[in-house]
Amino acid sequence: MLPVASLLILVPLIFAAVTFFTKTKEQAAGLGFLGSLVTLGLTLYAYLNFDSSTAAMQFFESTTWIPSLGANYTVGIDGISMPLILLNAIVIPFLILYSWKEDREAPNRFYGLILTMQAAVIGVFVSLDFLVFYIFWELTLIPLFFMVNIWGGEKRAHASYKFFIYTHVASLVMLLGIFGLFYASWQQTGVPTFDIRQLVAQFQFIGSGPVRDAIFLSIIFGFLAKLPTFPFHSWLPDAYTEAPTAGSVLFILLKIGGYGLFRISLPMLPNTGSPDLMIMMLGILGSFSILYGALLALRQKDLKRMIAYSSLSHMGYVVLGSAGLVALSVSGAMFQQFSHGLIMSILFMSAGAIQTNTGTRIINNLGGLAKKMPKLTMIMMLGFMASLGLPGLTGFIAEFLVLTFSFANLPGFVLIALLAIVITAGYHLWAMQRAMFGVYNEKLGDVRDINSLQVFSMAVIALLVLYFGWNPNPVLNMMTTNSEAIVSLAAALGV
Amino acid sequence: MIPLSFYLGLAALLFSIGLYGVMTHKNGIRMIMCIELMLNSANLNLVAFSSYTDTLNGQVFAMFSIALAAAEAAVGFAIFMAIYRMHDKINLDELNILRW
Amino acid sequence: MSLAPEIAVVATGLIILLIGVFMSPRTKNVLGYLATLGILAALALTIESFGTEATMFSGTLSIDALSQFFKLVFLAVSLIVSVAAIKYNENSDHTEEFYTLVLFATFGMMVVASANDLILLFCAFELASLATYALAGFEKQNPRSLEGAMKYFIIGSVSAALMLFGISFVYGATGTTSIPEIAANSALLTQNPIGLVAVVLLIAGFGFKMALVPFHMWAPDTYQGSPSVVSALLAAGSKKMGFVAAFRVFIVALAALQPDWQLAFTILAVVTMTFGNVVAVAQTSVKRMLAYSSLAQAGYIAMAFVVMTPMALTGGIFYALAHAFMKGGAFIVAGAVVWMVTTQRTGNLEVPDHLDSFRGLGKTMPFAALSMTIFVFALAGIPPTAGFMAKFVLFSSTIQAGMTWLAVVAILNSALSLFYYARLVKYMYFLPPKVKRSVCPFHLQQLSCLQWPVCWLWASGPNLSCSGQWKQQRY
Amino acid sequence: MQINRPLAFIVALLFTGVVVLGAFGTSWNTVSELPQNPADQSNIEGIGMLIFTHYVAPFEVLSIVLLASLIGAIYMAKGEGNR
Repeated sequence: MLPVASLLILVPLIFAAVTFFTKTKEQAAGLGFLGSLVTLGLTLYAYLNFDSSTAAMQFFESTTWIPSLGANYTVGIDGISMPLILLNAIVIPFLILYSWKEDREAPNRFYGLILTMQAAVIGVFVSLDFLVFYIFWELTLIPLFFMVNIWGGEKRAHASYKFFIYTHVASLVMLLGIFGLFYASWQQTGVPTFDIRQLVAQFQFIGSGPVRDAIFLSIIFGFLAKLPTFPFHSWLPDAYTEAPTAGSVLFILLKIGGYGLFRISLPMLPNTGSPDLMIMMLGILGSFSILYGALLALRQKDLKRMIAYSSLSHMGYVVLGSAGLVALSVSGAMFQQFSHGLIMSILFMSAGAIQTNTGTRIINNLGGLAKKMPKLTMIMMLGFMASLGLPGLTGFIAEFLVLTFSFANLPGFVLIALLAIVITAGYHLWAMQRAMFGVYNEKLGDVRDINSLQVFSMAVIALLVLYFGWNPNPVLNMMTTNSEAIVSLAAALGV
Repeated sequence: MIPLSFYLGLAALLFSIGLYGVMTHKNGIRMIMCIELMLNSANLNLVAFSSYTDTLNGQVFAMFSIALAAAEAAVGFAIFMAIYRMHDKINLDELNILRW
Repeated sequence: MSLAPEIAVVATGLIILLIGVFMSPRTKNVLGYLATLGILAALALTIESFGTEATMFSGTLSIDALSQFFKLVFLAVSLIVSVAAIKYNENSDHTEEFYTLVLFATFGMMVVASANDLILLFCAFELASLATYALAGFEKQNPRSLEGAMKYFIIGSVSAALMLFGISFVYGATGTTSIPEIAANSALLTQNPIGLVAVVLLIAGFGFKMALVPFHMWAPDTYQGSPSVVSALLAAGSKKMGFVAAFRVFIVALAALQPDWQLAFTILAVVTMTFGNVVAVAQTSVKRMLAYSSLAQAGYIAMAFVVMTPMALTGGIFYALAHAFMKGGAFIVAGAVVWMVTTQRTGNLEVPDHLDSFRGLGKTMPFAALSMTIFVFALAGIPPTAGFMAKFVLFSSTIQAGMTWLAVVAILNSALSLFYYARLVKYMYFLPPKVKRSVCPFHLQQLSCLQWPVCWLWASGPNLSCSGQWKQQRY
Repeated sequence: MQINRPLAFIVALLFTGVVVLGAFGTSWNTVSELPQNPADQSNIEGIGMLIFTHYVAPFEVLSIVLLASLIGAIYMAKGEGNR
């Protein structure tokens, strides 16, 4: 058995380090692509050897690191992390292919940062020790900060700072919560440990309710701000919009907030001082994000910004599904993360292609692009359909699961979310209609269609959206196993 | 026999005079003199304690500190000499390229 | 022989002084390598004697885990400084003076780390101070350097006088200058008002060296004005000497007065970190900004005195180590930029370390920019750097001790500090350069490589356990 | 550093007050009688013994201090190279 979990961190990191030293664009892109292909291979190896019938950790490794603090280097993969690793490993090679022909300064740094980011995100997914987890968690900030700040749009400085400081502060609050958990458990057991699973299990033994609430809230705040969810989302539209296309896609692949929700917060939730209140809070945040994101997306004139808000709206399902606390709603939330990653990658790639090829991304300045860019239109149509939740595509399955199975516990919030579905359909169709169809806007001049590499990379992701829309089982099965484990814990406590 | 407290009071007074001088004087030489005053009032303390507790450590310490004060004054005067060469005065008010 | 590292350092200094007289400015460049060799030897000797415990010279000097650890810090700092200064002193006629002073200052710091008697502690403290006064003014044609030296000298001397005055009361009350005996005879100090007076005087005395607000006025000027290599020595070495002396005096000798000084350090720590960070935001001179950030870092380390749990002490000591490398490295990169600006006349000669000189450094001096990025991210406490590990241990220990408010203040400060560090990174990478690509001076390439590993976290494991030994001894 | 005189005066006065209060308010452990006989007061020998036995380490350090201050002072005070 290969030590897959460690290799998944190491391989992109090593390739990133080498990529930083390449000279030409081709070398950088080629090496980056090679690195991401090797990562994809490793992921597929892990996937094929993965046993979806158990919620236990697989590919488990553990090495002592700082004994005096009880910190170990512990990694492992289970059904919560596997789909997200898969998502990352699949999208990144195509992201590199997509960007291959673009001209930009310092391509070596560009591709190096993409791979660093991949390593950091996978590091968050596989680490089972809070210290390691937090280190990778913070490491994800740095490539994105540079990505936005170097290759971003006009307001990139503002956007990157806002993103950096906002989420860094949120992470620090989370760190406070981790400290609290760590010391409370140390006091409890007399043995220091940073092991995530042990600490989460120790959580219920902390004496006082308010302390448990404070720890839970400060930890979940870090996740919710990273996810992001209303009202902690204000960094999102700026960062997503100002980022270069690859940066936006990397933001989309940054599923660590939702992951933390499933891995850490949900198992802790039933043991908080007042679980019902917490569920209520998550329900409010989730449903309001859905509605608020949709409403704001409706009034955007900028295509990319619209997609960014639509992303906020979609992430609301993750929170709502988690709050549902039924096995299938939680699975739906997990699946939403997976499906959202695929769909939004297509959409951001399309928006990026429109911007580079036409020079604008203001919806009103576009029009009739279908004539000039038929290939792009095809793929983008599919992305939009998936995003608005058309049956047969991945988005539908996720949203269906979330809404149907959360209804039992949170009927009111589901109704709010249902309201948003109408709006979602509205702005998607409106944008599609304005930008792609109708009379061609002659002011745009002669617009070329996307190049073959871009077609290929986007088409592959689009096909995956179709495939998983018909047959979600390959990923859904492992999610269900784990969400049942989470939910049975809650059920045992009568929440 | 003079009580110990009298020595301590004198030392405290001398030290305060030195402190006041360092805070108000603008001339480098005077500042060094004030610093010497402070160090020496501490020496007075040490010697008084040494006498009154019948231990010799304090007097040894005072010896060392006299030597240290001399070394310190030497370095200080040298720095002021370098400043004097550059500005033709040691008026510290005029030295404000850097903010205090 | 447990004193071998000290002897090696002093002997190197003396040899450099002696043979430097007979050399021409050109051949004097060799002296830098000689000093480096001597320090390396001392480092090797220290590491080799790790774990030994000894008390010598009738108990005035004691070697224990704490002193060994700090000796390592001081030697590492002076190693960095002496390597960086090879380029700084190129073809200068005063190389031997520079290196002798650096080595003597290092010797003073090392003796402070192992001093077990207040007389020895004070003498060694003065040795380190006197040598650095002259070093701060080493560019005697540069009015800034002289002004920094002058301020450093005056305030340093006043602080020495305060310290001596405080020590005299401690001696008077206990009848001894030996640190363990003071701890054993502290009854008079605890029962009488004189104990409080002594604590106040000593805090003021050490506070100047540690640059705690309100005893900090010299620090920004001196750090900005001095040659950058000397700023690195001051910020990374001399300041740590203040801390190790304070560890000895307060935690060991005056342990009985803990409630008094604990309160004082609480106020000083909070005020220092907040003031340092807030003022640093407004700075346009990078060295001055680093100086204020250095205040803030001193505030973090002072938290160790506030919390006083074994965990916090470990964190404080470890932070001191990490800070020595981060801040030393940052000053040296700033020095490289100043060197480039002044030798190639490419920027603001009045304030050569202005933020504008760092514009586009990522293109003109990529290696320097990368090193600086690592150092400032470490200073900001972003993982995976040693700065993060140190903050992690230190801040978390305050929560363990139930002082959540202090942890919150520190963490907020830490977030605030990110603002000006990120601004520096922005200048280096995101603004267009004003000059063409330049050569990276100061042996910087090798030097930064030397420091990177320490700024990365895997250095933390052994260090934590090593400083843990000390805490067990004392408790 | 230059602060105005009244403030400096107040600071110095406060300082004196605090130290004098501390010193006078403390019951020091003192010997009951200082030696009156001049022969008993001579302590040169004792100091010499202490410096070369118990306090030899600070003495050695002091030698380095003097050397360092010598180097520093000579370097700083030398005139060459100045305007």
